[in-house]
Amino acid sequence: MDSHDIATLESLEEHLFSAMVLEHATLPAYLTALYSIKPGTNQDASNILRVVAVEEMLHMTIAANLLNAIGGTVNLTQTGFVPSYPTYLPDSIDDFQIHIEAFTPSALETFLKIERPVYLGTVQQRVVKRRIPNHVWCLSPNKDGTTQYTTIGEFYNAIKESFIRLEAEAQAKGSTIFTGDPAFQITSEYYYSGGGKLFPVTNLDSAVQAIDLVIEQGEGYVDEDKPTGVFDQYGEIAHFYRFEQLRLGRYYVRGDKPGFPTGPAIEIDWDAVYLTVVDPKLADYPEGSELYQAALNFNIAYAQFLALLTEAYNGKRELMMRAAVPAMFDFRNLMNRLIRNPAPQQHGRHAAATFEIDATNAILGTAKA
Amino acid sequence: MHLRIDPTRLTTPHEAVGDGHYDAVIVGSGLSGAIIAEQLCKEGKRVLMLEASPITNKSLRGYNEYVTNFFVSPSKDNQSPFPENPNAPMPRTPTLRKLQPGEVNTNSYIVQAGPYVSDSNYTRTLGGTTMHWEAKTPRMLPEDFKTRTLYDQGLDWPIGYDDIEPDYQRAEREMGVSGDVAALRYPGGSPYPKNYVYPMQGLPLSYLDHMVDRGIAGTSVELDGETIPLQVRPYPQARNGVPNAAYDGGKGYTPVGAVNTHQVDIGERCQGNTNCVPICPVQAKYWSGKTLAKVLRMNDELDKGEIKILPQAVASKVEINPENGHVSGIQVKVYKTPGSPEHETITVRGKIYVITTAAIETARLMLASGLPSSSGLVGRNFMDHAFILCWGLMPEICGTYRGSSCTGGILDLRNGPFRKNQAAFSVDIHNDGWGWATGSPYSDLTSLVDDGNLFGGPLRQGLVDRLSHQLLLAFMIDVPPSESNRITVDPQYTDALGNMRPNLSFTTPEYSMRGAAYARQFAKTVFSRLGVDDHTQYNPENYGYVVYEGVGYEIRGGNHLCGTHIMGTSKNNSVVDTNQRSWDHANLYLVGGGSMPSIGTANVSPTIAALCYRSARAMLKQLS
Amino acid sequence: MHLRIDPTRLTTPHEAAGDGNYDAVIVGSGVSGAMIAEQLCKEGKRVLMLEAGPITSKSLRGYNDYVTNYFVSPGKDSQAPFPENPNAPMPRTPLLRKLQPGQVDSNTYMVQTGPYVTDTVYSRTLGGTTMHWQAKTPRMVPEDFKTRTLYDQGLDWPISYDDLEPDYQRAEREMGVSGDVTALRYPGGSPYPKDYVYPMKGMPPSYLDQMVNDGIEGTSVELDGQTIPLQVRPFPQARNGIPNEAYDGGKGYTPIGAVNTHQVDFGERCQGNTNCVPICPVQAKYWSGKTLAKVLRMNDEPDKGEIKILPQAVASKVEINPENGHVAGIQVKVYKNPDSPEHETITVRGKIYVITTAAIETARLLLASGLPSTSGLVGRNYIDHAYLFSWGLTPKICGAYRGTDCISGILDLRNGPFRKHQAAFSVDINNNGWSVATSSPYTDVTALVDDGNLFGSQLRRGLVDRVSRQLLFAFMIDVPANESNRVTVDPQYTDALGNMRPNLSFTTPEYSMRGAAYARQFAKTVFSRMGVIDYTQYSPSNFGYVVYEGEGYEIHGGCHLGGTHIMGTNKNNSVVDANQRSWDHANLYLAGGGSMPSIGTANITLTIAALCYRSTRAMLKQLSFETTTGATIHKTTGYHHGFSRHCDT
Amino acid sequence: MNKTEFYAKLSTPANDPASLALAAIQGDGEAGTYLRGVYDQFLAFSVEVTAFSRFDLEGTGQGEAYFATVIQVVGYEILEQLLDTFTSIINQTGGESTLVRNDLLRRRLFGNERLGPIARNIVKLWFTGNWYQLPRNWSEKFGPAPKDVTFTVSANAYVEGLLWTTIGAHPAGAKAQGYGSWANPPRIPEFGSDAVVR
Repeated sequence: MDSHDIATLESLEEHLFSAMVLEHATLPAYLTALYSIKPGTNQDASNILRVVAVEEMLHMTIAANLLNAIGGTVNLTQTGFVPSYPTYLPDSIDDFQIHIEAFTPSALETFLKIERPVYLGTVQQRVVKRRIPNHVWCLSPNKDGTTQYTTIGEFYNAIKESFIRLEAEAQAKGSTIFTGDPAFQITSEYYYSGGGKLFPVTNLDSAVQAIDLVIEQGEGYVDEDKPTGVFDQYGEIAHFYRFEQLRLGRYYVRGDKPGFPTGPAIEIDWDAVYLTVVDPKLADYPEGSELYQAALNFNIAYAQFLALLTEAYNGKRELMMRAAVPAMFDFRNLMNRLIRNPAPQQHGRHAAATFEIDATNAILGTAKA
Repeated sequence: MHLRIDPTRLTTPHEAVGDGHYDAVIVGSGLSGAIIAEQLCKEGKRVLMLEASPITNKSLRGYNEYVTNFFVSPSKDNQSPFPENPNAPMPRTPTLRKLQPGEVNTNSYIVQAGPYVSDSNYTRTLGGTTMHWEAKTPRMLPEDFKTRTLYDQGLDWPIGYDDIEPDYQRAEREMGVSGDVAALRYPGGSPYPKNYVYPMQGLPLSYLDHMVDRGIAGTSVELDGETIPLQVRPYPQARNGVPNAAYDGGKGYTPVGAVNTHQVDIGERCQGNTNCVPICPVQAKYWSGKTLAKVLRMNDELDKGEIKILPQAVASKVEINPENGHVSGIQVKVYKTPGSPEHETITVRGKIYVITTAAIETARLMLASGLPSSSGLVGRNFMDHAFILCWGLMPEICGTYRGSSCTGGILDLRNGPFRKNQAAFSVDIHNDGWGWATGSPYSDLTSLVDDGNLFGGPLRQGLVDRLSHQLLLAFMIDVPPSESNRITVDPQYTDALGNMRPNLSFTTPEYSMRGAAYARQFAKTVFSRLGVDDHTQYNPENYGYVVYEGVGYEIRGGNHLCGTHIMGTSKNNSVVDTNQRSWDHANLYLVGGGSMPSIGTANVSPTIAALCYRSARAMLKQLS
Repeated sequence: MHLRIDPTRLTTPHEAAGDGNYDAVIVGSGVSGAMIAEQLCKEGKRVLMLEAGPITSKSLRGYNDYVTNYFVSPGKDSQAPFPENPNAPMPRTPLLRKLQPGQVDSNTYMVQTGPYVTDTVYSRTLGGTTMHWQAKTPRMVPEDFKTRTLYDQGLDWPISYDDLEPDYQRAEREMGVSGDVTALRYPGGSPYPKDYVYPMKGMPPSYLDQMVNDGIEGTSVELDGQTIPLQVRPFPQARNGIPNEAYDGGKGYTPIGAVNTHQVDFGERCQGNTNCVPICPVQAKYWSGKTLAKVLRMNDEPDKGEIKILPQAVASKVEINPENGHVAGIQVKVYKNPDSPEHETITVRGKIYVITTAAIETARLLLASGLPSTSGLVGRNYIDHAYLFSWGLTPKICGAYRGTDCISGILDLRNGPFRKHQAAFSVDINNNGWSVATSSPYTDVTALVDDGNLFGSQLRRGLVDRVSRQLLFAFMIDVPANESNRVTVDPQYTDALGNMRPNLSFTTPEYSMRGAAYARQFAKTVFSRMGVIDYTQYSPSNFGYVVYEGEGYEIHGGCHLGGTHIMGTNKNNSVVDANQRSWDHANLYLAGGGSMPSIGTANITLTIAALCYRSTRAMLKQLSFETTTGATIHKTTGYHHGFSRHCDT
Repeated sequence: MNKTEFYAKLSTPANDPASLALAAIQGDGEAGTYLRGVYDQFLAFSVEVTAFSRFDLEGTGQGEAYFATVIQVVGYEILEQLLDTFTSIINQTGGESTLVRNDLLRRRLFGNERLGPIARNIVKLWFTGNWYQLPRNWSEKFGPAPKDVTFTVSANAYVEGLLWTTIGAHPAGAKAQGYGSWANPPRIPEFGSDAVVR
């Protein structure tokens, strides 16, 4: 067992929570890019961004299912759950930052990096040592954060292996790590879409299946014996290839080889985008302005949404449909409104949601005090 | 879901004529055409499908263009998503006007000979009228199949409800119906087999439905000495919801989302766009493209059949072999572009012929081919539901303009002994306000601004007061068949390709008007229980204005076109047999609402779909 | 005021037919009949007055019966106070219905041959239409007398405003007009003599009037390049108010209250019953009974004349002496009671004959007598104001249903160069809500209860919201004379006594419709300045529905009947001369609105009254000429000079 | 581009009015400053007559399109007259209550025969995304505007109609609120307290 293996149930729980942080961390970036596209334009890009964002939400929910399955506690309201942007994600080749920014060629490149499949790199080791500023959240196998996972795939592989090992150990003792309340499992009927991708995690098989789904949807099919396909075994196309279609200007169809799509053409109108302030902060907006208030209101609503999700993941799963889903639709409207408003003194750039959840909670806390 | 109509699946006039190996020629790509094609291809048959419109809009982008067309059309009528096509025109409501006695309106595609003007329409485009159907899928009641025997009204079917029940189940699977069987205990008992559940759980009732239910649950009406308790119940709908784990003996169900040329994940669950009619923007609603997508996929499977689709192909004449009365071919006019009448005329052939172009077009084609049938009933017994609308303002904010167009209704008067005397009805509670009746919410906005002289805060308050309280009840009233309600053709009225246009003569029968008059009273009763401020007003200038017993009503069509080639027990009392096969022409099937001898109080599509399965079995038997 | 019609003043058919000493036979007891009788009796003349209705309601109690009739009538139309009388029927609004092209509606008393159906009515009862008149008494503006010359529209009068002005003053005194001359600076300058004041001070504008004025004062409209500033001004009204001490050179004025068989102190000032039409419950409003009361008092004075009134007497035929064309007598059908057509036919005679039965009945009688006049214009040029309503809810409670029906209006468009192109109008601000348009407030109550499903406090709130905020503009639109708008008779349509009923063919002229279309726009403009929610809706099934340039309007009649025997300069262009004397029949006067060749934008009663003074001067001159020359116009048995007094004290 | 050029370009069918307006109000120099000022006035007027904040209005992304639409249909001069009238009313009623301001707006703007229909059409634009054909008597009096027919400014203008926001609903076919959201009571946004109960 390597030093960076996940040896304890407690450590696995921490990793699964990190998985939720990770999956969620991409959302502000994807959603901002999505809503920066001027309505009625760039329909292909919009559809792709929307699908990916929805699946990131799905992945976060799968991570919650995994965490709940082993009796862990999901809490999205804890400090640091929403990172401060820009934030870092690991990549096999080099570090990169995720920004909250409009849909631009550089944003697209970032998205490709986020979803880049393992095999494309030259990964030999699971963890690396990088220089990452202290305040920045990162995927780390240990609490001190001295080392980090090389890729997201490696991170999930570590989790998968840990599940297998810890369950084997438990079975050997005549018990199981799957001690969580099955009533906490979020299944398709509670979720946004009826696609049948959410299933309860109640044992090792379903846990492994769930982790594979996350990996495949993100990076593509990773069976080492086969070259990675554009489509998975269900005919689904992985996030990386979805984004690559935008870069290559053409859709993949079944049978296409990576890098050589043959489907219908895609055109992108980079001008039909509201250019937003990059990594906006409340401080960028004039205090007391309608804009400031709206951005703050968004953050408050988002903080409340995370609290609601926390409840939904902790047994009140009917809240998913009744409250969390409508809230998601609301964010679309709120973000759109922010993005269409020019930000004063920001060189003609438009506003965007800041996602400063911790700061907002601090402001609210002060206000209460 | 992947829908790929790649060039190899589209055929050309030349190829279509040269290919003598089609098992079936299907005219139309709507609900019936798609389901029958799917059933035939599944069994290895080769199908040629004729579609009158161009097939350019086969991707999601194309579908979205329909949505955009709708958004930018100030009139926002049912057909506004679909471009004008003089070569395959369709009825459009804005061209209607009231007729004076004896007057004929030839400005609309359907020549309206009156006395009543129908605003019913159907869509001639890939997907047919499933493009704008509302997707409510109640079944007909067992009693609806024998109204003559039971109530001395209308015509009996040659088959019973039990004969068609298993096919209802097949149709409900194919269309992906969300519904709650337990909530649908119809008057006369549940028509569902024990333990049956719909593929998906019922769509939640709207806030408005709940408010109406609070007002009427526990109350009843007296009709013909019978006490009828009232309740708001959810409609089954062919719209994606939450899959029911208990479906199919516990196997569950996977919803089919939007179809597209490439992968897109959308439409697997209704989002509440409140726009089922005329077009669901996310394809959560079933349309026949979803079934066609399955057919097209079969082309890649070895043991399955094949489909070829010929677009811009308008069937002009059914040709008959005089020796045996069989259909020898279908003459088709294939036009180059919708903007020009230029076309070539070809004849396509197959072993059997299936015409699925909806009651009006099917009758039109048969009559234009000189085939009124032995009984002379082609075109006769035209039926459509008579709708009357009643509307008002709820005493509290009820959140109108949210949710699918209609989620719940009052189904308690769909059946009962009163049907001896007056037509039954089903009541829809509309989530989209008074739109259908008054052009709300635009008409309200303009009147608040232009007539109300409101602006700023009072305008916003006025909008809330006026719109968020809106309730509209739509009564779908049974219309029995009457031979004089009919479709004819007349060589003086033709379209751009020279095809004769359908002419319609129609009167709402007295039996249905009695139901309509009672419906108005019923609405008043319900309104008084709810404290609704009744704003119903029928305008004598409206094309649907009818005076009955001294009181005026506006009757609107339901787009539930039926009865122009009814099924029956012999060639003398009907046009087709119980398998929708023509009595006169053994290799011809006329499939669709036209075969139905009654329509009861159910939206007709699920029944049409169920009949397709029955007919497809007969076709396969005939072909083998 | 004492009104005593004791039995000695009522005469019988026998007596009336036998008495050959009448100076004048006056047909009708309305405003013209009463004023002419008063002027003649004052000069010692003997008058026989024929009244088609029964005279039972001559006391205050009788008057109050009318009020009760109105209160218990659910329809509450203008004629509701007055009982049905098949022997002397009158038009009633609830019977009207829309005509299809070519259709004739003969169910109503007035046979309507269309295309337009009018809801104009007049009353056949003691007091005539003054029983239900609104009593607004604006004068016609000087330009109204010469619209042909000035605007190339309609017909000029043979007399001018200045000719009529002194008689306007007489009429205003007789009717007891409250008004504020300074507020009435009509477009085109004040038509009043310097220092003239009305007998009583102007009625205070209603709260609603003030609210409208707050919305429009200081704003203007542009019309034909002219900028017309707007303002709400009070109408002069024949309704008792506060006497003006400056009146009559400082002599002041004493109002005349309710008339009665015995003394009652009542009606000397308007109380705001808001029921001027159809009946003022306290008689603060002028009605011709007040003048008749004066006439009856004269019977007691030695140097005054005498009046006899024959009730239930329906004039059926004007008989002509073929030799000289003079009227030889009037055939009268006198019925026993209103429920039975049983009657006797008599002929009454006098030196002169005065027919004052309003434009429609007067024309009907002449035509039924076979007297279309040399010009053929009897019955033609029928004129009535076209009324268009626009109504809505004010943003704040405006206190509708208080005050007289109408106190003020917008008078700024009564005249101007635009009259070359479109009809002028006067705008009434109605204090009685939407009642004239929608039958509010009853329709509101029933709608709120039956359709609105309201009760209890929500109903009360609903009523406040719906009723207390009602504003209605009634546009009184000028209608020029047009020969094809006419009254005719047809033997197939008769009443219970066998008299031919009037038939009416009428279309609102294009010129007036253009005014109506502008009026609708004008209302919208004013509404938008006030923030009024416009509820105006014209129903295609309404009898007055007219489509003009693609837009529908409901045109209502004004009960301002003019033009069926217009005055003019000669027998070829008119029926009567400037004194309302028939060109063809030298001893026949046709007095009333029918003589008016135009009606402008003024309620016509005041002008009718003014003309009476002019005509009576001519009558007196004619009678004195005959007396001094000894010439007799006709011979009848029992004729003798002078008269015997019938005093009972 | 100055306002004459702007108006001229708007008359060319191939040009997208919204982008033109955006370019115009972002333009350099005096012309740009001037047009920005007019656009600011336009938004200030719109805030007053819709009771939506400037943030809400800009949040629809339709401001430039509506600005261009008004100019395209009725021309520059009339919009400037309208906005100048509005500004003078605001200056005149500084510190006064809304009721006083509304009275003046009614008398001088909404009740102005020339400007009233335009003012109402701007309200309707924001609420529905539709330009409604002006009343016939307006065109007869002030000359017909060639583009004055009823039309939807764009598909997105339809989607962004504030009508729907006002009542806590969404435009049919867009901005869905999610599966089952219709079962909840509507959330009707609050707005300024100057609304009178009708």
